[in-house]
Amino acid sequence: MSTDLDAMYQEIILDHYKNPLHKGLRDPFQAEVHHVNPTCGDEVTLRVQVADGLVSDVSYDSVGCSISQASASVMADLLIGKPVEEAMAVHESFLALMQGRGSVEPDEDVLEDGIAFAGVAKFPARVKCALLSWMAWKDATAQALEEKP
Amino acid sequence: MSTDLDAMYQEIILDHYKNPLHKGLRDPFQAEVHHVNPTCGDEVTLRVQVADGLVSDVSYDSVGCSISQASASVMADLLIGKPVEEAMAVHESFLALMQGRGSVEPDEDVLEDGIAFAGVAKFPARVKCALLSWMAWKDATAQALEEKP
Amino acid sequence: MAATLEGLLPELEVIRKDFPILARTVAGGLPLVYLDSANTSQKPQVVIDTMVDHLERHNANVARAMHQLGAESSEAFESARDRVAAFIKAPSRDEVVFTKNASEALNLVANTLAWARGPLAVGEGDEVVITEMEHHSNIVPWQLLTERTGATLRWFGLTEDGHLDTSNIVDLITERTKVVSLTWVSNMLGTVNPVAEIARRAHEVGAIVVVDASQAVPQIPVDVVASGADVLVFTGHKVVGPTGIGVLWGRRELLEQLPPFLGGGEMIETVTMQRSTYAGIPHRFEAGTPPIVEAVGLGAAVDYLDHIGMENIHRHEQAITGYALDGLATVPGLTVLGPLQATQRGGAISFELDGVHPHDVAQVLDARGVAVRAGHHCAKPAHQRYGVQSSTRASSYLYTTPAEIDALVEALEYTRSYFKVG
Amino acid sequence: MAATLEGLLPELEVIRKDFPILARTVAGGLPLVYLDSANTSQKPQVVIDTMVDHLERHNANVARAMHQLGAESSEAFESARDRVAAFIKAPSRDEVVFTKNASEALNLVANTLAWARGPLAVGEGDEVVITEMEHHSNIVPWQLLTERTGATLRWFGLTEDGHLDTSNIVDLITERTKVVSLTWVSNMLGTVNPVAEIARRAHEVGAIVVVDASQAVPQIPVDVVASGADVLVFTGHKVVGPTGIGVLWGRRELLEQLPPFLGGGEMIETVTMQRSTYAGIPHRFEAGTPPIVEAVGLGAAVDYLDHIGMENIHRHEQAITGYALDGLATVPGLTVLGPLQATQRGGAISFELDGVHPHDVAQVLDARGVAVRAGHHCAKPAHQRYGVQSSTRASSYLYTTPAEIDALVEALEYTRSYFKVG
Ligand SMILES: Cc1ncc(COP(=O)(O)O)c(C=O)c1O
Ligand SMILES: Cc1ncc(COP(=O)(O)O)c(C=O)c1O
Repeated sequence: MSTDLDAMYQEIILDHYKNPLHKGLRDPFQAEVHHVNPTCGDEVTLRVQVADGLVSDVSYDSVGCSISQASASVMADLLIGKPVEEAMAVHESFLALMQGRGSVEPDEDVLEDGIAFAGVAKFPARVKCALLSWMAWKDATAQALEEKP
Repeated sequence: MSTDLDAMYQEIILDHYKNPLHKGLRDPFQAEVHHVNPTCGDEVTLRVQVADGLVSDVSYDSVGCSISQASASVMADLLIGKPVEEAMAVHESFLALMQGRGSVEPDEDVLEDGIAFAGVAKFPARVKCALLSWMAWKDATAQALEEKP
Repeated sequence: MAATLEGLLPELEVIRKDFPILARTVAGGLPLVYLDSANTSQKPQVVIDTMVDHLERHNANVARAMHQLGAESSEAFESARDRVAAFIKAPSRDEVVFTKNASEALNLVANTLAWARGPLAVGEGDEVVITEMEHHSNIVPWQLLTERTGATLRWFGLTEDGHLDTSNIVDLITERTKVVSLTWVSNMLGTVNPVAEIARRAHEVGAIVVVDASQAVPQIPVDVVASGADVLVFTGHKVVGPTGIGVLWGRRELLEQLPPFLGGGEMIETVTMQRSTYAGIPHRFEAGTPPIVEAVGLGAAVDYLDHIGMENIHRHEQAITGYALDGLATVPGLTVLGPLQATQRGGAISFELDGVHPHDVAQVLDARGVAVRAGHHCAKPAHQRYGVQSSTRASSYLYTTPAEIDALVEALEYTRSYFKVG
Repeated sequence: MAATLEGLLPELEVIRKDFPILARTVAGGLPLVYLDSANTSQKPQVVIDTMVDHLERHNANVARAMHQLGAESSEAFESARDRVAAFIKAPSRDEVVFTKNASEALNLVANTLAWARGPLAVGEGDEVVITEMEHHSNIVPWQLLTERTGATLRWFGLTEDGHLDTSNIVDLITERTKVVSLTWVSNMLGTVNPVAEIARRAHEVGAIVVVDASQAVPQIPVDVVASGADVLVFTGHKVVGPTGIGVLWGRRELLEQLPPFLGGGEMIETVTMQRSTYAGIPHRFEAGTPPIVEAVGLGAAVDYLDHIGMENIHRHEQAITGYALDGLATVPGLTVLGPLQATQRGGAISFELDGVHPHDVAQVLDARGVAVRAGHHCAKPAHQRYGVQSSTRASSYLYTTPAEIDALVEALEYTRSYFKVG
């Protein structure tokens, strides 16, 4: 019983939850989006700045459960400073992990702390929590790129 | 198998079906109504004339199955010439017979040929056929009485 | 003769064993001959068992529940959507909306168009085109829409031999046309309509094409994109699934432009007392607790049909329909309404029998164990078109045998003798 | 202590045996502790068996079918209406309309009022009054109605202790008010509202009173006339019935004045291409094939509840709720939302646990076999009112035991230690 639970609530996740990185909205930004998880009401406001083909900043403000908070923290830390294309690939990789129902082997080289979410993939109801900020990031980045080609 | 069928299609009913009484719209009339059985489309247009507290005339035009046609014929023949109050009592009695699911013993003194419909009461889908013209008569009579108190 | 009929499902007797009700006797001991499948189909054991298993072991509300039962139930519900999407070859599962029946699905379209703003809005001067052979469920919603918005309702007439009269298509479907809604297969005449051809004309003038596939999906392999439809609807209980569930498929771009239909739980993104925003498709159109166990049953139903194969079912229907048309032609005084070639029609055959009202036909047939429908089959205008007040309809499905058609024909002969006609 | 709790259903262990799912284990072998009944209730064997019997032996479409199966199916369907009418003490069976769920029933009222003409019409200058504790399904339909007709939506606020603030009732319900729609029992706060008192004021000014009894009918003996409602709705799946069916009861004079909702088969009197006329109540509001097997299941469900007795069920709920409130009070850092006396509330208890998000609470509880709901429970505005983003909700029903409440409390303690709070 506690094995699945412990697989979900990895130390890494609880650490990011208690001490989230990059939390708090920052300037400058090219796009800001607001995403909501309709079933539970978890929310994130997220800003993205893109410069010279790099994700130069990601900042956010959010309310939500440990999984959604930790996921935002891990994501921001992972993507800031990456070339947009590479960040998109990381996004894809995280998406594949979360939608894999526990059958996808995470690649630590790509996802770093993100591999801690592998245990969440077994709980369909929580997958949305883990993806909330990632989806917001993708949306905001798309907007930022439209703004500034 | 044929017992129930024969109980429904009594000779009397088939006779009235082939040779309906009082069919064809007549003048004078105080009220005319048009009733439809929504499930099958059977229709009746029915006229009522009330004079001196008597149902002085009932005439009708109708399309429909043997049961609905025979029932209109039996009804018109039974009610024409009766005091309105007595006709209403006959109506009540026929209604009770048809809604009794086969458990009501018909009173031949009141219903005359109408007792032939006792077998129909066992077929809920056909009860509406048998009642179509009776309901139209009640409606028309109520209108006629309003017209002419 | 019957035994050698070409196109019959090979393991028909085995298939029949899947349907518990077919073992019933009626009318005091006679075997049931169920020829009312266009009204509702019977259910195979696997559909019933799947529903029971869900209720006994996995029942919980969906989407909202985080616990194990909730996860199981959501998984079962959403995977039913996947299966239905695959069954009708929908490009995306999100384009599959669960409704309570086909009627609600048609009303969903008509209602949301009534409130739509922008290019989809239907108003004065606009026209909606239907046909004279529609089921009431594809007439009344459009009457309500056009009455309420001041638009005009127009329709294709019918030819003497039961086809759509498309000779005036260019006058009927014009720049003013906003919606063309038509049945793929008529539930009364059996006619199979040239949906793709009509859709082509409709799309030329920028109209939306709504296809009522209630009688098509049970019988024909359906590819929603190939059909030409923008929206296509059908109903669970006619495809060996339960009542209480229907399906609306719609092209994503169209569905995404439609305003909400019913408001409530599950269809929202966020709610404040002042205003709400709405979820994406398909959930935007699924207010409240959806038909969960019904979706699960429908998933099992389409799996069952897929397992037998829709091509095979279609061939079986054609064989039985041809056999029935031949059999009915031998009954004196019997006139079939609609096309007389099996290849031009679906498996519902409506007919008149001289001198006997359809109610009385159905009653006598019922006393012989043969279940058919009598009345206007929710297609009053089509009956009126042919000057017929009501008709008797025999309709087959994948479990129907030639012997059952023989029983029908025999019972019709008996009916004639019972009512002493001819 | 638990064993001697006053008001518990006497044969609780026997009753639990009626519900097959309660024998399930979850989370790798733990007994299921199902405390999510306000979301959806579990189903007794008799409901499942009745549905199976219908599908295996009596399945046919209703109203339209003349044959024996059709008669059996219609009889089963319409007698479910009789039983539901008796269960809520409706003056007439014709006042009971089957919908697909409570949400549709509420939308039916709001939609038909949008199209109503004459005294019922809702338009500019008119007001609709709801409350801040409504389920989204009793908010969004009225937002859509008022937005679309130019009317104004107003609402009762809530007091600090979770009650309706009726202090401004005279300012809120005025001559401009056309509709007052409110929940009888809140699905989030548990609050039982003074429906009759509010109805009195509403009727003084000629407004219609719509009561969302989705959480009341499962728990309280209901007499629709005594309630003061003009329309009262509930949903099948919360009263041990299946999904796919809801109930709208309405006063005959009101229902008869409402225009049609959805158009289609069964709701018509006659149809021509030019225009249609509509059937009387209840059929006018039941377009298309109704939820037949679902109605049959609902009939069995209300029979089951009647057999146990709604008074007894209510007493049981009150006893369990009181016991749960006491138990939850022992958990450090736990705050219950809504009234703290069992007598003032229903059996749904939402709460916060300091330092642990509701999702995480529910997740840990689930790992202990305890099924609760976490989120906004489709009552975002009520959460917002109390500055709470989301909450955890435990909800009991007639099969809930004190031992299950003990398991909840214990699992909450475990949650605190798991997340190292306090
Ligand atoms: C108070 C209340 N109203 C309405 C509803 C909606 O019921 P349904 O989802 O069955 O339409 C619910 C349940 O979800 C409820 O608790
Ligand atoms: C062609 C057609 N359209 C629509 C319907 C309506 O389906 P439902 O009654 O399930 O809504 C039917 C069946 O009754 C039908 O045959």
